[in-house]
This record gives sequence, structure tokens and C-alpha cells, in this order.
Amino acid sequence: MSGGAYTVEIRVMPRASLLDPQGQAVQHALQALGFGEVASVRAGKHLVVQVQAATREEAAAKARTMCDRLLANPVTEDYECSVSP
Amino acid sequence: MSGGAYTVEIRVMPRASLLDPQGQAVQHALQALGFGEVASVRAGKHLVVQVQAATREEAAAKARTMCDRLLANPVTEDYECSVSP
Amino acid sequence: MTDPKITPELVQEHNLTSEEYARIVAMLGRTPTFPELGIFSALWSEHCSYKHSRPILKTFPTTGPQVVQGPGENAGVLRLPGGWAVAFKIESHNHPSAVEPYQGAATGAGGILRDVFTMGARPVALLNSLRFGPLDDGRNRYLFAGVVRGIGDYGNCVGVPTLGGEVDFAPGYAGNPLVNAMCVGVLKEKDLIKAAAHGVGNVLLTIGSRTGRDGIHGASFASEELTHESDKRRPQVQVGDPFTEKLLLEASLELIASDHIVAIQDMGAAGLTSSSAEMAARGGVGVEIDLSKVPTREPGMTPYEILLSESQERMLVVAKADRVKEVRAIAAKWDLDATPIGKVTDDGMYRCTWQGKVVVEIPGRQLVEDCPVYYPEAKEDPAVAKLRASTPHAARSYAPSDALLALLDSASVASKKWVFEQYDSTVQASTVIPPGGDAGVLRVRHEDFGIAVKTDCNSRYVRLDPYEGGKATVAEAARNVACTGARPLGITDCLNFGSPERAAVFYQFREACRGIADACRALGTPVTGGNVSFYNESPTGAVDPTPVVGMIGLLTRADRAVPSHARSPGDAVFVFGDTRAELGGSAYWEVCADFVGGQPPRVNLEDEKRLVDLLVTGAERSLFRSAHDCSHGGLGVALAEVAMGGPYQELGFGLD
Amino acid sequence: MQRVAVVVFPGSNCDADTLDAARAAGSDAYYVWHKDTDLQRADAVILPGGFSYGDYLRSGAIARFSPVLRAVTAHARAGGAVLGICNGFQILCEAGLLPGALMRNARLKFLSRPVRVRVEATDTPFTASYERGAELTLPIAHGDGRYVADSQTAAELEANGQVVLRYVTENPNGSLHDISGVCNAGRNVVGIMPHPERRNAQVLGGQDGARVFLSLEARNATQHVGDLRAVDGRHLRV
Repeated sequence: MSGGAYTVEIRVMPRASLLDPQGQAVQHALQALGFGEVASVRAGKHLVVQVQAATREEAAAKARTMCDRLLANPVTEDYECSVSP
Repeated sequence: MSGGAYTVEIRVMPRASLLDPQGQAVQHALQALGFGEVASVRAGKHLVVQVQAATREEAAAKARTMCDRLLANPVTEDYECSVSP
Repeated sequence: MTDPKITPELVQEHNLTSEEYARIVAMLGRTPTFPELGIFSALWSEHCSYKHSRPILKTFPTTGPQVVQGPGENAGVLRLPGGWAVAFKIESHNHPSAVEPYQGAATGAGGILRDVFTMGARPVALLNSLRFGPLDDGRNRYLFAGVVRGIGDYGNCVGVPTLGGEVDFAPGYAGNPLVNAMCVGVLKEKDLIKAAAHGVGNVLLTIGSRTGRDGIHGASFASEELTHESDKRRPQVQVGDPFTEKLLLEASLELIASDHIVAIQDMGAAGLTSSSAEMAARGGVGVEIDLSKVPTREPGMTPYEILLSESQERMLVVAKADRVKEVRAIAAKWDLDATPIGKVTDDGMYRCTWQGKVVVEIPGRQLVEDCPVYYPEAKEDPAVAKLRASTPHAARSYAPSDALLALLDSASVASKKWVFEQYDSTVQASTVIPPGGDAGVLRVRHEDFGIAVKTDCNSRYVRLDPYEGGKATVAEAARNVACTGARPLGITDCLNFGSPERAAVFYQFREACRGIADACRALGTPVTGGNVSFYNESPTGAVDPTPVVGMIGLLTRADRAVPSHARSPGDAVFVFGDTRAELGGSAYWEVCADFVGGQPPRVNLEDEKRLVDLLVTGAERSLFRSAHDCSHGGLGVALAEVAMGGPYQELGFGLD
Repeated sequence: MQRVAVVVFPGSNCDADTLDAARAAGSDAYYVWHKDTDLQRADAVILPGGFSYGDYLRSGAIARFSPVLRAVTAHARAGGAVLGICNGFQILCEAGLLPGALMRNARLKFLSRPVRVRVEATDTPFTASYERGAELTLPIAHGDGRYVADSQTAAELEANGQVVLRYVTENPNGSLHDISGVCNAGRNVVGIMPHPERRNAQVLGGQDGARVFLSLEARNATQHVGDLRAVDGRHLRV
């Protein structure tokens, strides 16, 4: 397997239209701690995947397939991937 | 409150040396789905906070304080913040 | 990375006294290696050796026709009808929970589950006894929420219902919360397996998760007070994985039933060291372990770290020499690794090698049995005697109804629904009486009998009068169980105290144990095992003495279990027993007069025995529609609980 | 006597309860391991409650890829009866066999308590022997029971009468339209959050859940509904 090891950062967030109780709970807790200037909070998952790939583009494509198949639920979540190096 | 609204992306991950059952489960699942080239997966939280601040640096400083006091568990988690614009 | 040189500082850092170290050198005839020092530090810690409590524990009654297995094994076992038996135990995970409440409590639940299924029993109920500082303090609220969520997430995922427990709040626990977890399992008596290694040549295997640096110094860490300094020396936090635990549970029960193995034990406090050494000592054999074969999770782990790691969800199995393949097949079915790491020998030595070199060689029996035993001084703190003799200056005059409302509103007395509704209490479809009543009751499928389970301790009584408090703790647990109609059978105990090296604390311990022993003898409920947790102190001082008792009761007919809430209008209400002017240590004085003092109620054990007999007989004859114990808060609170406790309708009382 | 396959995933913990409840109702119930792909001539398939794969990532997210799901999907496509209870319901949604999804409870806490639900549809294999509109007391025990669906799906569910159970008097987890259970368009795949297998005998506090399993037998037996009380009686001897 030529190419090298890439690190993919994947961000999976609940759909904006959906109720985000976790985000709301964190927001209220922050405001209770005196961070009145916090307007909103959204809470989701962060995944860091080490993957072998020939090129950076291939790593990104693989990441997207993983998200579509498993890592994100299309009914309730959106995702974003960023690959490094 | 002068200044403006900043978006802070916060990444909260379990400490590297600690057992990460969720990361392991996702890794095995991806490998079972045929993504054999996945070497490791680590799973954590992703938070997006909208905050009012005078400057970008102040927003970043506030974000770090929020993480130290509430958003990250110092015993089991590490965090990283990035502010935009 | 070479091992550090053994220096007096290093010995002291391992919580070994100079006399203990001298005894080790005499035993080995040489200076111990670094891994050996680690092993002695763990096995001779208070947590593993009970060196300050063993003489007192020997005074407990531990025999009876219903006792299948008394103290000394991973769990106690009592006999049930139809060839059945019940394995149960309670253990503490106090210090890890003070550092990280969620994982501390979760791994406490995981550990106690393994202690029960390692006997061959299927876990059927979990209970937990929790103590925190007052809830007006943010840190205590954080610890409280984290512990409850940790226990819930773990127990719910493994699929064992939580059927009871208790939660209490007092200033004494502010720096040092108590998290005691109890597990109850059922098995056929003939399937009981003991954790004693035997059979020269039989193979030792680790099964389950890989070994990491979790909780190193866990065992000795539990045996030392929580100081600010301990924050720096915080061990790697133990992280639990309930999903792997569920696989380990099923694999272990399948292995035990398969006859391929001769012994099995959970790798609990002090991990591989305590499990292998205890199994060898119980079987009177030697073991040889190749530490380089132990599967690790982190690179570059040293023999010291591998021996002492407290990574969770790991079992040590002794397989018949010719059955290793079958053992690994069963583990593989449940997606678990099973790795041979050593064998049983006949030279009585506890030996470990690392990359071909011997790094540990200690006489097995002496390692476990030669730990010194201490007989510390016991003297009551005069301040407590004075407090016991005093009464509140002038209790603010409360109208009875206001006093009752104040009591019902206090955290210790108020309903704990917020807590137990986070625990799955109906998984396994065997719950006859769910949490919230006097005791949890479960049925055993396709059998008539039922099992009642309860944990109890009134730490205020124990603090003011340890002997009477010890008696009261056992009596209250027996009453709670009997209220459901179950005959109390036996107990396990988790004795949470401060430092035994302080005369005032050891007086509390000795007297409380004397009270427990007397009550167990009078009520016919022998002690089948348990746990001692000393050094529960923090910068603010020792915790209140909290000897928690876990009681098991037997109902001849599960479908005749008696709930505690009122059932229908028109039912007659009785109070059994007489009410004496005993307000010492009462919730009333505490809430309404801000005073925790006075002589706590003296327990008449003969009366308690007759009350238990009455409750059990009455239930068997279906005379009672409901029955509730009158305890913390008194009669008014008890009646309120009976009226409000019903699942749907709110009933009232007309009383003279 | 119906052949009922109870699927067991690593992490399922209600499989034994579900097997017993199906047998108590007179079915020939048996286990199918998640790695098998043969349902052994099942008339009905039940995905029990539990924490398949530890509920890691999302409840049911990993279990849906187990080999057995291919056979379950084929069984469902062929009109065969499929029931998902709690975690089983989550798996069926993740696998696309049921519309919508189950998310974290609104108050973020695991909830274990009896709740009141109303039977909204009786033309499914698992609710045939209930009276329409009947109110039941069933235990729930979940942390991710909040049913969600986009507005269009929600409208279709209501219009087609695909809501099978609805919370009454109290919505414990913030589910859309108080939904506690749904079925697919073909009405042969049903998902419910409450646990009927934990409430099928008086000793457990009530038997409101028994008819979920009795429906399977009754629907295919020639008896009419009246005989159910006899079946009910026999069933009580558990």
C-alpha cells in the first residue's frame, strides 16, 4: 500500500433544525457560571481517524464514504471532514 | 458590549493514554465494513460556541476558561480551541 | 528504562513501614527487586490485607445452615430452595470516585459484578450506597451527578437491574464521598466454582481487555488519605467499558459451565498481582508468569506496571493444560482475547519472568499470609461522649405539619426518585418490587420463591454511639427486608471508616463491629464476607463512620411480596412496636434544631427478632396489604412515604 | 404456533426476557446469533432491547451492519413480521427499515419508569389483539428514546396511521407528537420504545404487555378475539 498515513478530523453535528438538548444544557451551564456573553452552543461528536491512503484526496474520499455509511446518521446529522497533512 | 460575535470551535478528546472504548468500537466497525486501512479511531466531543467578545484574542481566552471550568474534564480529557473569524 | 534503586524513600512512598520492609528482606533473604516492592506494596496494603481489621472481623458470626460460602472468597453464598444459591457482595470505590466521579463509580460497579460472576453466578441485581457532602456546595453536586450517571450507564449497559440502595448527605463526606456498590447473583449450588488455582501444569490465561497504565498504585492509593499532594500523584484514572464487561460476563459463565477451567478470578485492586497471588495461595500451589506475554495497550510498559495495572474488564483463568484451545474458542465467540501467560507449578513459588529473566520470586503462601497484623489502640473521642450526653438548646418551635414538611424537604429524607430513575430497574423482567420501597424484590423465573435485597446504614447513630449504631444498621436492614415478607438470611458489609491509626476512629470501628456481630447473632443473619475501607479522610477530617450492611432475604412466594405504599381506601393502619422518647441523632433535631447529638435509640434485639417474625408470618398468610419500616425521619415521614409512594393515586390517612 | 426468531447482538441484554415472553404466549421462540444469516424459517423476527455494541457512536449504528440484518431486511421486504423493542427499534431506524430516528432524551437523563401509552393502530402483527385506543402501563428504560423525523415524514406517519403507540398523560423524552412506536408503510415492521416483555405477568405488576406477543399467535390462529382471555389465563401460569 503505497502513499502514507493521513489524519482525518471528522466533525458530526446535529442538524440545525433539530432540538439540541446537549447544546442547550451546556449553554445554560456556561451562563450560570457567569459567561453571559455566550449566545448559543451546539454539541456534537469529533472523530480522529488514522487512515492509510495513496493521496490526500483519496483519504478525504474514504473519510466521506465512512461518514455516509456509518459515522453520521443522515436523518439527524451533518458532517465535515478535514485531512492532514 | 463593543467588538463582535465570534465562533469558537472546541475539540474535547479523551487523554491519549486512557482507554477509549468508543473509539475502539468505531474502529472495529469500520474495519468490519471493509475499511481495513483504518489504523485507529479516537472519539470525543465537538462544541461550537457563539460568543460576544471585544477581540479575537479575548474570545479565545474566554473559550479556554470555559474549557478549564466546565467543558473539559481535566482528569480524563484534553481540549483545543480555534476562533473565527 | 532501568528500575529505580530501592531506597528508604521509595519504600515509604510505597506505604510500607520500615518493620514491614525488614520482614520482606528477611523473607527473601535479599533486597527486593522494584517489581517485588510493588507487589508487597499492593498485597500488604490495608485494602488487600485487612491488616488493621482482620482481628476484629474474626469476631463476626459467619456460619449457619443457609451458608454455602462464608468470608474468604470473591463473594459470599447462601442456600436457596430447589438447589439454587445466591452469591452477593458489597465493595467500596471511594477514592477513585473522589478523583473522577463518573469513571470511579462506573468501575466500582464493574468490579463488583465480576466478583459475583467469577463464582459462576448470573448477576440479577445491583444496589449502591452513596454518601456526599451537603448539596449546597457545587463540588458535591458535581460528584453526586457524576457518580449516579457513572453507575447508571455501566449497570444499564451490562443489563443488570438496580433494585435498591440509599443516598445520604452530611458535612463529614465533603472531601471524601463514599461509593459502595453491591451485586447479587443466582446460580445452582452445584455449579459454584472457587478461585483456587490447582493442577500442576495447568495454564494461566488473561481474558478480556488489554493491560494499560490504569490505576497504577490503585490498591495502595486507596489505603492512604486523600491529601492535596495526592492530586499530583493521581494515578491514571481507571476507565470502564460496560460493553466488554457484558461479553466478559457471558464468556466467563460459559467457561465455568464448560469444565475446561479449574479456577477463575477477577483482576480487581492490584490487578494481575492480587488475582494470581491469591489464587495460588488458596490452592497451595506456585505459579510462574511470563510478563512479556501479557497483552498490553500502551507501548513500553515495564514489569512493575504490568503487575500492578488496574485496567478494567480483565479476568485471570486457570485452564486445564489440554483445554487451552477450547478456552480460546469460547473467548473468541464473544470477541475477546484469551492469552496464555503462565502455568501452575509445585514449588510453591510466586515467580514472574520478563524477556527470559526472573524479575519476581517470592514464596507464594508467605506473600499472602505473612503480612503483619496490627492491634491498634481504641479510645473514644471525649467530644463524642459529651455530644452524646447533650440535647439541643431550644429546638425552634415547629408546628407538627411544618416540621414534617421540613423533614420531607431535607435531602437525606426526600424521595430519591431522581436518582433511581436513572438506573434500569426492570431489565431481566424479574422485578417484583422496584426501587423506592423498603427492599427490592426479584423473582427467579420458573420458580416460586423471591429474593429481597437491601443496603442500609445510619451513620449519625454510629457516630454518636458506635455499638448501638452497629446494631441499628443490621436491625434496620432486617426490618426493611421483612417488610416485604422476606425472611432475612445473611449479610455482606462495607465498613467505611477514617484512619485506623487514630484511636478515636479505631474505637468507632471496633464498637460498630461489636454491634453488628451481636445483631447478626440475634437475628440469625451471618456475615458472608464484605470489604473494609479505611483512610476515608480528607483535609477536612475523617468521614462519619459508615458501616454499610447489604442484607439478603428469602420470600417463599414471590407473588406474595408486600409493597410499602398504601393500596386502597378503607384499609386499617397499625403501628408495631412501642414509641420511646428517643430523639438522639434524629433527623428532626438535625433539620429543625440544626443539632446532631444526643443518645441514639437503643436497639432491643429480642424485640427486633419478634418484629421480623411477625412481618414474615403476616405476609405468608397474606394479612398485610403493605408494610413500611419507620426509620430516618420517624413515624410522620414513614406515613407520608406510605401515602405518596403509590405508583398512581395519592392516598391520605385519618389517624389518631 | 408461530416460529419467532429473537436476534442476539453483542450487548443485547433483553434477549432472554423476550424469548420467555414469546414462549409464554405460545410461540416457538429461538435465538439467532447476529453473525448468522439464516433465520431458520421464522414467521416473525424480534430485535430485543439492550446496548448492542455498547451503544457506541449511536444506539444501533453498528448493529445494523451485522450479517443477520441482511436476512431481517429480506424477511421484512417479503412482508414478514418484524418487531424492534427499544434498542431493536433504534437498529431498525438506523437500517432504514423504519422511518425517523431515536435521539438523546430531551432531559439528557436515562429514564426507567412505568409510562402510560395508547394503542393507536391495531392492524399490525404485534397489536392485533389490543382494542384500538386502549391505554397501557408499560415500563420504559432508555437514554435515547426521543423519536424525531422531518416534517414531511411526520405528516405521512400521521396521515397513514403509522403511529402505533403514543405517550399519554406524560411525554418522558420529548418525542415528536408523543410518538412511542411506529410501523412502516407495509405495516409489517413495528418499532416501540416501551418493554412489553417486562410487563406480561401479574407478579411483575401487570400484564398490559402480554398481548404484543399474543397478537402474533392470535392473528394467525383461527380463534376469534374472544378466546384471548383463555389464552390470557393460560399464559398467567408463568
